[in-house]
Amino acid sequence: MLKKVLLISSILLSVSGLAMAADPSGAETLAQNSMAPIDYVWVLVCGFLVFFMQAGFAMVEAGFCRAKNATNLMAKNALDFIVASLVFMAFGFAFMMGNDLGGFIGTSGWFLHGENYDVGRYLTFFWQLVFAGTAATIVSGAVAERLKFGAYFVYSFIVIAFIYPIFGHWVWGGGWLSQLPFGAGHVDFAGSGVVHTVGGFVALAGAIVLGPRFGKFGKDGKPKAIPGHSITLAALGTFILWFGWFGFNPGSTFSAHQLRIAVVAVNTNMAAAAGGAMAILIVYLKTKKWDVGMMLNGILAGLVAVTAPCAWIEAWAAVVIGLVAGALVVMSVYFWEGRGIDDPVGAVSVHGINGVWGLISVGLFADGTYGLCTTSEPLVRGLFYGGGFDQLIAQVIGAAVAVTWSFVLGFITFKLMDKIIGIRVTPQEEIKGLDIQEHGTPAYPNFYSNNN
Amino acid sequence: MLKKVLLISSILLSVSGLAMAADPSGAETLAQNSMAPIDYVWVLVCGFLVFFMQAGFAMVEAGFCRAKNATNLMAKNALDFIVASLVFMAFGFAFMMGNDLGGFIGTSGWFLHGENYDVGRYLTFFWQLVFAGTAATIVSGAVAERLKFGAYFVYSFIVIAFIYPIFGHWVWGGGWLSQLPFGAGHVDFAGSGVVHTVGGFVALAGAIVLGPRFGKFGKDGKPKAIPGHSITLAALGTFILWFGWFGFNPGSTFSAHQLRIAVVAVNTNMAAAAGGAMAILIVYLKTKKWDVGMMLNGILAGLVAVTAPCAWIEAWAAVVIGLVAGALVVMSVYFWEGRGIDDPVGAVSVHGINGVWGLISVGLFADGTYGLCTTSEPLVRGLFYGGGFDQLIAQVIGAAVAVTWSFVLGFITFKLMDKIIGIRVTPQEEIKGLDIQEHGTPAYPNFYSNNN
Amino acid sequence: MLKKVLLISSILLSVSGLAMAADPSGAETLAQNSMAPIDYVWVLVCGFLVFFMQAGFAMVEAGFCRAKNATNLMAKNALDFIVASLVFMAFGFAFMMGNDLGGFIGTSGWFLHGENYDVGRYLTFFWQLVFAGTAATIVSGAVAERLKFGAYFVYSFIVIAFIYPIFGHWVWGGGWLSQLPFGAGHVDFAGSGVVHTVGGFVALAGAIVLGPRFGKFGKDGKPKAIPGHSITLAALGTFILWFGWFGFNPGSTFSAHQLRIAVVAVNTNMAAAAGGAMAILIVYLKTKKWDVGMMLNGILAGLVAVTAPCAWIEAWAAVVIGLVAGALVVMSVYFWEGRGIDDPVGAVSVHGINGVWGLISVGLFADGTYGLCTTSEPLVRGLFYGGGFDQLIAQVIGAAVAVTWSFVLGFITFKLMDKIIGIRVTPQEEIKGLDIQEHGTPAYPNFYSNNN
Amino acid sequence: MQKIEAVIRVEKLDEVSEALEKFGLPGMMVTHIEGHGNQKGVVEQFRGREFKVNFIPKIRIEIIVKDQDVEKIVAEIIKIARTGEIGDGKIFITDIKDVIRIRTGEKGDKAI
Amino acid sequence: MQKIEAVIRVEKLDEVSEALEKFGLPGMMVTHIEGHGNQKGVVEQFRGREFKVNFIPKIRIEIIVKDQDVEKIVAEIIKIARTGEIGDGKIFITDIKDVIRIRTGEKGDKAI
Amino acid sequence: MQKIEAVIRVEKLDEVSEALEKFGLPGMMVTHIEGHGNQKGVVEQFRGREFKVNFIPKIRIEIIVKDQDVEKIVAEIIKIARTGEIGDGKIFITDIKDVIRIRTGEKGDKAI
Ligand SMILES: Nc1ncnc2c1ncn2[C@@H]1O[C@H](COP(=O)(O)OP(=O)(O)O)[C@@H](O)[C@H]1O
Ligand SMILES: Nc1ncnc2c1ncn2[C@@H]1O[C@H](COP(=O)(O)OP(=O)(O)O)[C@@H](O)[C@H]1O
Ligand SMILES: Nc1ncnc2c1ncn2[C@@H]1O[C@H](COP(=O)(O)OP(=O)(O)O)[C@@H](O)[C@H]1O
Repeated sequence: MLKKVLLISSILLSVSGLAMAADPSGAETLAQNSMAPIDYVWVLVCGFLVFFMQAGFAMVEAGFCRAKNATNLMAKNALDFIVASLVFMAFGFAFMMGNDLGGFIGTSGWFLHGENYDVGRYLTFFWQLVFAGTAATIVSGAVAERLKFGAYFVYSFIVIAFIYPIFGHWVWGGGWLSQLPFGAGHVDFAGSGVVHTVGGFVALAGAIVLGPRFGKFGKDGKPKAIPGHSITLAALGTFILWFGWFGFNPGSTFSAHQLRIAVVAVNTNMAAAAGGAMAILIVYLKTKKWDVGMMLNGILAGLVAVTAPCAWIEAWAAVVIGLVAGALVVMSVYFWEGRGIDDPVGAVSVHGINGVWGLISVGLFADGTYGLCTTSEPLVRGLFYGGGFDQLIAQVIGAAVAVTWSFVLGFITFKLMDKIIGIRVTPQEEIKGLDIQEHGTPAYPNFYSNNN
Repeated sequence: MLKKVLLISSILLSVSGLAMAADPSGAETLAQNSMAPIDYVWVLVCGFLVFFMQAGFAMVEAGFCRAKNATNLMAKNALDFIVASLVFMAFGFAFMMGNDLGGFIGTSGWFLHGENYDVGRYLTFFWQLVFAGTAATIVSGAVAERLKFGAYFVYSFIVIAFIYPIFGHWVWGGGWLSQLPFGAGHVDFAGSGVVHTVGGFVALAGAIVLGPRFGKFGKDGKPKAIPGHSITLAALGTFILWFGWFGFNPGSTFSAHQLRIAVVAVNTNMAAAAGGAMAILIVYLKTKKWDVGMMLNGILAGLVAVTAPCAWIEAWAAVVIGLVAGALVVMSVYFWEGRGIDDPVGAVSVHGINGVWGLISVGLFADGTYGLCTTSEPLVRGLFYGGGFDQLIAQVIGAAVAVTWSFVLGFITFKLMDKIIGIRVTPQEEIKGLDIQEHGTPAYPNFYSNNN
Repeated sequence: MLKKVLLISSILLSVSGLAMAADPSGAETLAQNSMAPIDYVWVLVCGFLVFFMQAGFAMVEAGFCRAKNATNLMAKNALDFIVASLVFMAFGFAFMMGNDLGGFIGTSGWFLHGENYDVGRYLTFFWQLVFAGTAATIVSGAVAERLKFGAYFVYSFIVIAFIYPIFGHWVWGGGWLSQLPFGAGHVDFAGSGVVHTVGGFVALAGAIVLGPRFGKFGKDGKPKAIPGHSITLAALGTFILWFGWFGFNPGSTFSAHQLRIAVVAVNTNMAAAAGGAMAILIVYLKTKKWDVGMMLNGILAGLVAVTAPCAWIEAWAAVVIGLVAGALVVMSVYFWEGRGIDDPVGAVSVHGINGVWGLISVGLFADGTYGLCTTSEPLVRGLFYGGGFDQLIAQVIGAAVAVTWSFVLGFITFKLMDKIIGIRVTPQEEIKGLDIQEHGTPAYPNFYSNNN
Repeated sequence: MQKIEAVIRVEKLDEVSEALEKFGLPGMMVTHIEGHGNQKGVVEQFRGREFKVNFIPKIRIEIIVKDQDVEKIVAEIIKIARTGEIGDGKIFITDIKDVIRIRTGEKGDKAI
Repeated sequence: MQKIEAVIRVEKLDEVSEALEKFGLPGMMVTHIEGHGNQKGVVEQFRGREFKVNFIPKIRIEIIVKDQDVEKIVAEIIKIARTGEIGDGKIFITDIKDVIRIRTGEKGDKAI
Repeated sequence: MQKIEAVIRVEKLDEVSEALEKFGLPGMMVTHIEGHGNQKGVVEQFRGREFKVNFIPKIRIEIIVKDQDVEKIVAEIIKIARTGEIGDGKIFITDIKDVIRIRTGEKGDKAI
């Protein structure tokens, strides 16, 4: 079943004119397709929004962590995009979107050189890069407040060079998962799996290998709260992410000629709202307080979950998917904490768990009105719309592979790093905060903080 | 006079192809109108910017209020968009943009279902939703630091389900105000009235019913300053709002084929600048200090005022409208304070008063070069451009209706809520701050604050 | 050599239809060019992003300065865009883009009036305005924490009315630099020179005339660190700037029909990443700490440097240009400090020095695949691609002129102001902070700060 | 000379300082402390997890007065700071050996 | 009655206050101070420029106790706050003339 | 042993601490307080509304020294902290009963 590959190729072709020799100026591409400008504008503007999610992640993570580690979180969030840019240009992009080798890996396009000096190819690179950067940055939240900065360099490199692009190739680069003989193959519209599940389960591996922060669990093993230093920043970050997600999901049509973008935008929004609503209500029932931190997590959970199905469902389904996501994120946060795993910002619950839920939800709610970035066959249809179990099976397989691949490789990466360079700062440094120890720069030197 | 309705319908038609059966994939819409993609991109991107204004409101309100209520303000600003999304999808959108019933209310499109599963319809919904969310969020500033969180849920519901969409129907949904037999009917390009006047006067009702914050007025009744906790956040929020307004106003053509968008963008910017300049200068003359808070209010006032006229005026008129707005906001802030009404962030002065000014300014400055989202007749022409008093009358009527409708319904809403569930936290809770009492989460636990 | 002028004019013509009489509604422009909407959307959306850079500058400057001056920095950053809007509309735009007089200055378009009431003209104005605002705001960082607010008004006026637009005319308005008889004339794609070098060297003049902040240099003349009050804000600001730069550079094609925008976007990103990487590594080698402040400066340095060449180079060249920029910014920061010049946020090093580097890099790396916002001749070709020294000479001349013009005029401006109105606050006011003295409003009244 | 050191509720500071002003209070130092006493802490929560905060923000005011003024100032503070609820705070009295005014070098009672 | 004023490391606060809790500690005032002693400061840096910070954040706890309780409380604090490294802090003891509970007006030992 | 408690201007802290350093100053505690004395407050404003702030940020330094060192340290502080303008601050001297170094358990003068 090569259909997905062919489809994607034909989209890329029509947009970028890759059939021709490299076209660095864009003149030939425009000559062949006079409607290309609107697609370029759409993809670029959406890509800019996705880039801006880096700021959102930085603010959410800093807000949910303590003031003494805020500089460190800024460093990490800037650095992972820097590493992503350089490494993805060098290898990652080639592994992900290069010429397919046996359904497993891409093999061309190193350093964006030669044939790749082409407007369409650069456009594709830009789009894939901002996604890769997102996957890398997800991890930083789960390993916050205790990972050595040097280890962050190495880990970012490995995620961007191998873990992310190879799995990405399987789903988006024409690899084997996209060609599963069930339904339309494993499908993931904007990356609940490719970006979020992968990021979330590498994050889980990191959190497990690192162990919990000093003081996160009492002597009795009971989890304690370690409040973050700024709800305002966390909320700002969530708004920025919500905003950026309007690039992430609708832009994933990679073409403005898919007017379905309007449906994608609405669905993205509805799931975010539903996720936030559900999360705050559940915690309210439990503690009689309106828990803002959890509401923010719920919003993000809804966004993550709807990322895979957003193009194939109706608005009410987005609401349902979001509500489930909101419930899942709350349960998941308690679940991991209950097992001694410390994820300071809830990255595993938001991205990992709800990434999986998003993939599966495609197999349930896809309503058969839309295809693989095209209005023509094969359309994606799930269980509730008469699609039978086929698509669901493809989704479950894809999800299982995403979880396994990212967790196992993530675990090996962190374990090896720990053996070789040591990944955790000393308890003394952790107590003082990474800002002074690793960076020499407290984030807020003019203010008195209790350094908790 | 059905002209406005017809015009708007024809625009929507050309964009969305509503004449056909529902088109969820967009294939037919594109086939009918090959230029639709650029309009979709324009409307969506502008809609994203309008969404981002939620972050701006959150930052401005938090910055202008005290640290002990910052979590609460984040909660409210996220929550109102959550409620807006869910409720507007369920009822609001149908009341506003559904099939007209007697010029008073829309009656179709519940839950975005059935015929509404259509790319053009979803696009319209998305656009109207981000506007509805703005109207709801305006109120939160005026009732800040003392409203119970539960009451916020209820109030948001009522504004989004009834107050906003019904008035919106009268102006934008083909209702009776748009068909007034004066000038081009009551016109409001991007919502000085529909969004800001309505939001601002519901806010006034809320502030009156709630009463002032503890400590806002001395025993002698003299107003006291209660400084906000972060000028930086307030300024950031203002920049975000200014940025988002470039979606709000230019996007309101609902079509990129209206090249007038360039004029709209310039006018939007000029009024903002003029409003800020006037406000800071006036306060400087009074106190010999360069008052940043008031300058930020002035910028927003200019933006609110130009929202109605922005498509029908020249740049110099935008400057004049902005200058007046900057003066109005300063006077209005002193006016309400002098009457014992406590509006912590100036929402009534910025949105309510300047919304009215914006509506009226159309009747003065509209220069007859542009029509109702179209370059053809009827063009909008005000008093200063030989349009006589006709348009002005239509504007004054619309403004009066907006003020009355929103204030009266807002007042009843808050009064009823107060009777039934009680809307104000206890003085003890107010002193401690809503963050700990309602949410259990101080916004900045690592920092020492004086809890004023 | 009129080619550049003609080319730019023909672009503007095709976009805006200036050949016709003024077209305020856009109807004729659209009739003449049915593809204009996509260009308008592209230019406007990119312009909005450039506007948003104002928020980025505000956050970076505030973050890198002390809490006691944060209100003042917010005031300045809002004010300079206000002044820019009003003054550029009145004079600046006419001087820059009006009918050319002897290659030296533009002479038409005052107050955006008459013939200028035209959609294409307004579009051009909007675009040029957001650039002018950027140039003005660069200076505020270098003169932070000690310049009187009144002086800021005057200086902003002079930069926007004369210094910026006249130089801008020479390069972008058809003036003499664009017609140099070397290579394609002096070229500056998106303003490394016009915006950043000019802003940066006016900043240098300001910093020199003002003298260093109290406490910046010890009695022995050794520079001391004065840490800024929020690394979080500085990082947020950098992310916002990076985001906004995707409007700044790609939007400078002024047309979406130049598919080269994809290449521009990628190059912009790669230089930012490379700049940040180089800066953090260099400082790490020196101090064994991962210096986040310098990394942020490095990112901005990369962005500034790539701004001139971004349309004419390949991605690997952008990486090289960024790496050099990252090294230059570090050396430059130490250099100026070593000479007793106090630039609190590094504006001179980021914008001034790297603006020059960006201009020169065109003469080295331009690869002859793209022309002056067009895919046709003359293509821009530098030394490393067989272009010989011609283009390099044009670039060096332009850079030298930019430095001289802006530094000399900046110096005269600040000196004169100092003589006439006095530009520096008293030492007592400086110690207490400008917030209370000039604005009456501490930025963070709820928090304890050490007022350092 | 003695030092009156009073721990009071945060919201009472303005009232207390206004009242003392009327006495021609010589001067005052205010610090924000975290107190722990009979008053129990608050339960806060973060991302769904509740926790107990044992320290409660309090205001400490310190006033150095002449021996003869101690009693009336203490009485005034008590009058205003008392609510009758647990957590009203305490007053501690200490002897001060000497006071010097930096500006003038005056010593003892004159420096107060 | 005496005041025990102990300067301790920031990270020792929780442990010390838990331990004292078990003694039925009457109350406590906590302030965040910046200390300067034998312990040398840290080198920080900002935008590539290093600088020395001479003051180190410390916690000061103040407890007013009856004369007979001083010794055991001091011993307990030392037990827990000691790490043996420079910077462990010091304890200062002062006489307190009187204590008054604002809520009840009780005085002396009863007010503690 | 005595405690020297000096309230000084915020901007004088660095100079004072440098000067005392030269005396071989044993140690020091610095707190940021809000003071109220002869010096009048500032007028601030927020969104066009002016208001008076009565408390002025001040620095308090506390130094425990041997009896024989009190005088010269007080003199030094005065020398440096004096500007002659209202608001220079005051110095309060108190007796200290005992000092214990946590790290070693040393007591009295040796612990200073
Ligand atoms: N023995 C003590 N030593 C030091 N501080 C004390 C002591 N007792 C009380 N305090 C301070 O006084 C505050 C109020 O005391 P608390 O016991 O809560 O009130 P009440 O005296 O009304 O029962 C405490 O938060 C604490 O800061
Ligand atoms: N003589 C003193 N006066 C005031 N405070 C002191 C004095 N000596 C020490 N301190 C305080 O105690 C803290 C710890 O003292 P330090 O000399 O660093 O430790 P150690 O006693 O273990 O050598 C200092 O940071 C300072 O706040
Ligand atoms: N009697 C006092 N008790 C407590 N603190 C005092 C007293 N007198 C002065 N202070 C402190 O000293 C600071 C400076 O005193 P002030 O009266 O303003 O200066 P001056 O002594 O030069 O007239 C005040 O802000 C206050 O914190």
